Amino acid sequence: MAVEILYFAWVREAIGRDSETVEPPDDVNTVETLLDWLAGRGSGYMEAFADRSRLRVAIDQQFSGLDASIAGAGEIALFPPVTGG
Amino acid sequence: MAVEILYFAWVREAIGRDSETVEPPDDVNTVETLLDWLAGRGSGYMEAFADRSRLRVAIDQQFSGLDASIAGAGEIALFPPVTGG
Amino acid sequence: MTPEIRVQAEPFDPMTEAGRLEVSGIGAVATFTGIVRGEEGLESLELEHYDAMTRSALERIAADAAGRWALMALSIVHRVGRMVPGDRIVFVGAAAQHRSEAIDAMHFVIDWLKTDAPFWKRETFADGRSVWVEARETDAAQRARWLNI
Amino acid sequence: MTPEIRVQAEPFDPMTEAGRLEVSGIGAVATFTGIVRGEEGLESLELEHYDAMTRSALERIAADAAGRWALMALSIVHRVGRMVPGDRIVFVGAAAQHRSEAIDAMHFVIDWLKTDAPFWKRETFADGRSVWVEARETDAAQRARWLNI
Repeated sequence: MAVEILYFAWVREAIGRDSETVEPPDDVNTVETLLDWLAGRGSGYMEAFADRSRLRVAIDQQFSGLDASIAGAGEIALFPPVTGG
Repeated sequence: MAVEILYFAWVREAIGRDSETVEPPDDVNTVETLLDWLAGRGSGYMEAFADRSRLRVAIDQQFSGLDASIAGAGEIALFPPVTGG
Repeated sequence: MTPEIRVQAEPFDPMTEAGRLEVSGIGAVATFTGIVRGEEGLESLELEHYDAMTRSALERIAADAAGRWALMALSIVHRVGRMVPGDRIVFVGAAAQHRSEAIDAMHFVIDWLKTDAPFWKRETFADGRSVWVEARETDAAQRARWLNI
Repeated sequence: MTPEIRVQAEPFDPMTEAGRLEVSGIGAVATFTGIVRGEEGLESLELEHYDAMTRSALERIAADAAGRWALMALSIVHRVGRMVPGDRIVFVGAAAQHRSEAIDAMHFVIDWLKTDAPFWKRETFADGRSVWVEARETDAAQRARWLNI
């Protein structure tokens, strides 16, 4: 099923794009497995996802854990810890 | 020794004046004994000093306890708990 | 850092006061404005103070705050005299590099001003009653919170 | 009470924002303004955000605050895009009947905004360096303080 992936801040810069639509296979069903699968796309992805303790995720605009299911997700955003305010 | 006494808020209203200069005898040497001595001046004083838990004092513009010495004081202010802000 | 401290009969403008706090190098400004509430038919409020002592009491609170937090600007403005509902009574503003310093200093100053500065309020109501406001125990409790920090 | 929530590229004026908070019946207004510091030769700051999510994240923080304290007005204004030292980044203001409600709500909102809203800062320095700001552990600690209150 197609899902929109968004990248922000240095995740975006490492990957070189701010969004893409992907169709992960059925066994890619959590954020963790999605990261593994995306990392196969190139060195920018590997670099961005190397230290997962520095990655945060929002599924359909809700902060989630990296172990969260992505079943039924329409939009998944990957980014560093936030630094606003 | 002459000392200036100031009254504020309902203490001032009960006593009917905002200040007076008095010369207490030597054995009037704390705020407590000053209150006893002033109370002899009339019913307004007695009313104002009836409930001492509701009285506060400043000696020479410093908040003090009712048990404080008044030796050497130039200005003693008597008033209710403050309610600014 | 010299605190701006004023006690005045004239109205003040919190916007102007807040503008004064934006000095060079700060990262955070926190302000508090107290306003006369029109509850229970309040018509007016008379604010009495101990003129010879008020300023030194406020300076002491400001110095305590400056000793606790690294402040780059601090203002305390307090009105006295007659006010009506909607009027601003008090403004406290603090500026610092970091937010917790500015917010805590502002909070400390308004908490201590409530208990440690010689002001008294008399309220006059639409039905003619006129009463001196009683001090609230919660104010003493809020002051005390800062003693253990 | 409908919170005023805005995310904008244009500068904002904290004085105007504070004025909006002075609605009828309040006794207390507390405000926070965050300002770009020019430390270590900072030349500019670029604030990126997750447009589709930012507003809902701020609305959620505002709703949490309104659930905890009896607020009569609440504003959150956050700038995005390029800023320079001295520019205002963020404004949080709360109005309530009593001071502790207004101050605590303002403090809560800015603490949670730091950790729960999708903004990222990139700093560019006079020597040409340009780095993404790292999240601070103290921000997580300050957020956590509110969980037990």
